[in-house]
Amino acid sequence: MSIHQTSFVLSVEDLTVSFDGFKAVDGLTFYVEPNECRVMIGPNGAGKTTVLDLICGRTRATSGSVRFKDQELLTMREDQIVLAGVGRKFQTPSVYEDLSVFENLELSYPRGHSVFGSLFFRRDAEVKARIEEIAETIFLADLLDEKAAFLSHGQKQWLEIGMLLIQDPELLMLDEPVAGMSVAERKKTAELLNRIIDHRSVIVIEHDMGFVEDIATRVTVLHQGKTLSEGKMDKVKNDPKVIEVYLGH
Amino acid sequence: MQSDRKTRFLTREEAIYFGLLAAVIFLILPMALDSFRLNLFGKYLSYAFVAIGLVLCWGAGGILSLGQGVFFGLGGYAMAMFLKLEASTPEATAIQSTPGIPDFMDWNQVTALPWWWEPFNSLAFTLVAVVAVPVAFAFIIGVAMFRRRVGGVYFAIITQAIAAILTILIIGQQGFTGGVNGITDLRTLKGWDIRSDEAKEILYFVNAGLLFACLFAAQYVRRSKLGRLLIAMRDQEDRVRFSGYDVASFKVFVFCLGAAFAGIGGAMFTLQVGFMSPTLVGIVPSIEMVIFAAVGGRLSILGAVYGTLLVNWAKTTLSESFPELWLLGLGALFIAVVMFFPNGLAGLWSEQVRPRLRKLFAGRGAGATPPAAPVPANSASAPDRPAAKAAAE
Amino acid sequence: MFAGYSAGELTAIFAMQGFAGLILFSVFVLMALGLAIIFGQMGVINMAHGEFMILGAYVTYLVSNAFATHLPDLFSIYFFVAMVLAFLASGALGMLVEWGLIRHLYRRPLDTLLATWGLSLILQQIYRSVFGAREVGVTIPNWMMGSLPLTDMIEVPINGLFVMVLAVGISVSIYALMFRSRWGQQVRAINQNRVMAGAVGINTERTDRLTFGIGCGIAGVAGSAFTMIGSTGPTSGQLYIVDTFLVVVFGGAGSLLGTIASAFTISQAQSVLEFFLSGSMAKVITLLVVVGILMLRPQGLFALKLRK
Amino acid sequence: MTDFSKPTMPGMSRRAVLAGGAALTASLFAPRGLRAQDFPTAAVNTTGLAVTDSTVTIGILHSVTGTMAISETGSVQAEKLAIEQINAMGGVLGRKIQFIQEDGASDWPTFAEKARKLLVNDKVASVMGCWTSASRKAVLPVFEQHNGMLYYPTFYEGLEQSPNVIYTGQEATQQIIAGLDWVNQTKGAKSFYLLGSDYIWPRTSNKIARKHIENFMEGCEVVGEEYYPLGHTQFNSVINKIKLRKPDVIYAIVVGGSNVAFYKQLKAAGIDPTKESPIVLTISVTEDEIRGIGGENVEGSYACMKYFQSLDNPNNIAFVDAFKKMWGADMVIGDVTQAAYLGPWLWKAAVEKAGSFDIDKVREASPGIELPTAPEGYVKIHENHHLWSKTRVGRARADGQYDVVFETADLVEPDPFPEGYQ
Repeated sequence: MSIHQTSFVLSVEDLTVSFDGFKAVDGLTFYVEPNECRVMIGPNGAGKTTVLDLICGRTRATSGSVRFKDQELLTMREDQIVLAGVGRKFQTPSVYEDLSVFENLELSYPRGHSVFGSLFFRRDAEVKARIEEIAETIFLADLLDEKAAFLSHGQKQWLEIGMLLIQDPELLMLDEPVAGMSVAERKKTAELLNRIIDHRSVIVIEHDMGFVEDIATRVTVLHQGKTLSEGKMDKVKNDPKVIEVYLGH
Repeated sequence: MQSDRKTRFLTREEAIYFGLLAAVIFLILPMALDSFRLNLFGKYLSYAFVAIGLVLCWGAGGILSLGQGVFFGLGGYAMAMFLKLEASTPEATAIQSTPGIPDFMDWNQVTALPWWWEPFNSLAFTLVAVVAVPVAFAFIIGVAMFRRRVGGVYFAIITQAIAAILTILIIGQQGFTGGVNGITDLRTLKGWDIRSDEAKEILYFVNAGLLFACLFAAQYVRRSKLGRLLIAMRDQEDRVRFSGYDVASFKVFVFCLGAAFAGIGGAMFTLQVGFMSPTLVGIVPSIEMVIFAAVGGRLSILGAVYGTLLVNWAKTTLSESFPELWLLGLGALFIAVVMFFPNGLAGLWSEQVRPRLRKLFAGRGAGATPPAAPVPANSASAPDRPAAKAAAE
Repeated sequence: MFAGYSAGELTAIFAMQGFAGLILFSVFVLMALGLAIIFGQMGVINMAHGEFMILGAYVTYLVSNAFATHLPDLFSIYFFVAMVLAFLASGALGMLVEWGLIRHLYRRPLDTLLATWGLSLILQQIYRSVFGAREVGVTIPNWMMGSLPLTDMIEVPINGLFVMVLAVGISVSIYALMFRSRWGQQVRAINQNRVMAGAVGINTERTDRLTFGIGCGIAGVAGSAFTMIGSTGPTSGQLYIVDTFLVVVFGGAGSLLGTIASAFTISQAQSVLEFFLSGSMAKVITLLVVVGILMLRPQGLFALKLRK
Repeated sequence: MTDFSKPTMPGMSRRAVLAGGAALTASLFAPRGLRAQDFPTAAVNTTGLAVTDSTVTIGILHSVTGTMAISETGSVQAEKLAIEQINAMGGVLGRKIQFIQEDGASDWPTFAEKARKLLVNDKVASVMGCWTSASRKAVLPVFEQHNGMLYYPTFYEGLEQSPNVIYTGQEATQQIIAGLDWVNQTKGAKSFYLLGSDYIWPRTSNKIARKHIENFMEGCEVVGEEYYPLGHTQFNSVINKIKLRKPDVIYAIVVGGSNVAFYKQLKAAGIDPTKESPIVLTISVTEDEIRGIGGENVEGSYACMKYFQSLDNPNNIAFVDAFKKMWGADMVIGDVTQAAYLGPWLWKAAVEKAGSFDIDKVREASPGIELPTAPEGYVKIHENHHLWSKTRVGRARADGQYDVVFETADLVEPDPFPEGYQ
């Protein structure tokens, strides 16, 4: 690779994590450019989710480096990583079921994140306007006062995406955003994702190849914690190694 | 539900509930009870401080502490130390070998007041310490545990062990703490005899006033974004973390707040009962305080007050007439609440009673009736019948 | 403190002190094993553990009385019968409790904690009503109460030996059950993935009940054994509860080996401290150190690092 | 309830005085005692206590539940027996004693609360109650504030003397000193290992014991002093320490469940009290405790008490018979149980001496009250509200009873604030 380091949003170098001797991620290196949509694919157990966990601080790496805009993420706490501009969506929709859609979005609004900041946080016009704007984007404008528990599975996924959007992260990481959705919802979600990945970098884990082709700038194929292949979708699709371990069956 | 989505401090319904509780505590109980019973209820209400703290920590935040007695005790001991020093004037303790120090020190051959007792000669310092000492202690425990993400059952057991340690320490260091007897025979507060009936009545109202101050503080916290964060954390801790919140510091805060409430409760207990002893610190009272909150409804701060009153009143009544039944009753209450009424009295109210009342008055009221929340996270409780009956006695 | 003693005396004392530590270790293992199984494998906090132990102790008391009246010739061996019956009684009660109470609360560990505390209050009151508020004196066969003189100075208490042998025996049986029996396999499977275990045909309900029963049964045996060294009264179970929980938590949930290692660590620390300090301070320091370490290493000594 | 509003009849006060005088001269145990009509209620009860023309109400305040229920049950039983016997003899000033029993639930605030209830709501004429020092300390301010009278049965650490308490048990010096002298003089014991549960009574008692050993017993020394938390069950380490120090006497003040563990482990470790090497001397094991420990484990150890069930005197034989008849043949009676039995009798004697139920008059009448019928023998109330009584040493038998091996020739004077022992 010959691109200047500074132009990357995210540089993952030689990232390794081992669980009692088992290396789930093994010397992984990759770089994400601004506005790139990077899709990670690979068979189950390839370490895709673990990579996201390592980047966002959920799992501690054994060795290596993850740099986000010249900040080393591996030594930071999760919340610090988030505030630095890295957003993460989980595989299963995780929203606050006891709170309303509005409140769910509000909690993600990037202000009043300290203890006392949140204690004296005021729900002013600016906050409301922003929340309503986001709700519009994620098709939930009519459901703002509904408890999140009463949303459909797809709506919960959208809500979680909305909670990320309101943070306005520079790097967005999505773990199987269309899993478990109906065909109609899937289409709507693809549309949504296409819209929101516009001016930011995104890492997506996805199995649905049609969906991947829709959105991917570049694709990384993981196998047993290592990069098996990387590049444009067309190139990866025709890589014989990839066909053997993943696409072939 | 308001379409303008204003964060109101109290909804109209909640204002009614607060008003009802205020009526019970400030009017009905004092009018219906003689001085002795009123003092008893004052004692119960001092436990209610702890229960409110538990609602915030456990019900809202999902942090179950089995060591709240520690903070109750620290607040109570701070107050007791001040009162004891006031009662231990050189004149009053002239028969001791070292006059001017508390009697239990003299019995244990302590010949000078330990340095850490000295500041408790000052009422101002004591009042600060009543809150600050439990909070500082909670802060240390909280930071150590929550930073390391100790939670759930582990947190419960460790706090329980801390209660055990503190009890053994207090009992073992009797020269400085009064040991198993506690700090007893407290008489006056700045010359004002706290043992007289009038004093006890005044203390009851002071206690009730402070309780409402704490209730309002708790209500403010619940209404604030922090309150919603607590609920969010309880259900989806990781999501909160990945929304950019330092989860540990929020838990530390609410744990410290609970400790502060407990400390105030402890101090009021000391003032009203006239002594403090390690039996209020240990494992058993700590767990009993959890059951107060559970009976009232672990999600409702007002419910916690009713729960505390109800359980204690039942304890006093049952143990007066059927001492053998009391433990069985308390045990069964634990099990019943956990198994059948996890949301306690407040849950019964908002899930059973209120919807029926609404139905009863539907048609007359304006507008559609919103569905009752399955979890009364934001609802308060109304007076339960047994407590009202207690008041009527 | 050792000035003026001969080398022989000191050796003898240290040997006996080492032995005292081992006895304490065995006591802790017996207390904690049942709880470790229930907590580690099922995630249930059983606050009534001490009361299950005391049930075993009361069974022992009843059996000793029965032998004394009806089979005085066999009195010297009644203890073995008592232990088996204690296991069965506590185990049966455990299964009943699992059926009536615990199985409704599997998803709410903190609530099981409260419910079992309630259960412990009820059991205490039942013991009080049935056996009286006072402690009962359990007569131990004479051969179990003396000591074995190893040398002139070193004496080994027989009841201590008995507790040790029992602790080893039960640990080995549990190990065998967990890793060699079908039940153990099922328990481990359920522990790892309840839904999957159910899907592949494991009767999770029955296995849970059995697990809880076995855990309580072991508590019963421990209680039976403790009649040799402690008291048997309605509230005696409370004396053990904090120690027991700390041993289990300190060892790391889910690891039986961790429980044993933690019992060893805590018992040795306490035993040594008790020898050099006063008893109360020894206890406080031991507990403080355990809590301190737990704050630094909340997962306990021997928890595995797992992929989330 | 008592009708307190009954108008006072003219001439009442003179009659009352006469009646009081009559009571003074009456023998304490006059059969079918005094007649109520000789003591009009308005005269014998000027402070609104729960006294009617035919009854007087007193309180019983002990723990029926909780950890202390183990110890306090015997006291409740003894007090009820005494009340029944007094009623059978015609009551107090011709009035039957009724009692209100409250449960302290082993919880000191509850004790204070119940004491207040008994005094303020029930207006009881006296209270038989408390066991632990902590419970007494908790109720003491209540009794002093509301001017009640408490009969406290337990041997305790002393350092207290309240006008509102009659201490029917021994204070520490009464229990300790004679026993130490005895073991020194008859057994030649020179070195002592002091051991106790960690709270005020064992600590204060051991302090007195240490002062006595070091200052008043020639050539004697304390070779160790240890305390264990209440409820501690592992004593092997301290037993090893004892073996290392080789004291002549293990002076043990271990209580509750710890007691059971201690004696069982002591015996198992090869220290058999019957061998008297070392001698085990205790002030915390009565016949009650032995039931839990098991006679075979305690056999041979010595206890210092004022009362043993095996005391051979007519009073005691009658008392033991009556107690077993009322509560069952398998009952045992310990030192505190007997002291609790004294409570109602001492109160009755004081009331009849005063000719009034008024607390102040009862208090005034109390010093000097003698009870020749006490199971422990003759006792007398001292000016300081404690009892003159004898100190006895018993040697435990396998059947759970004590053989009395020593008793002081005279009554020992109670001295709650002993000079030279502070």
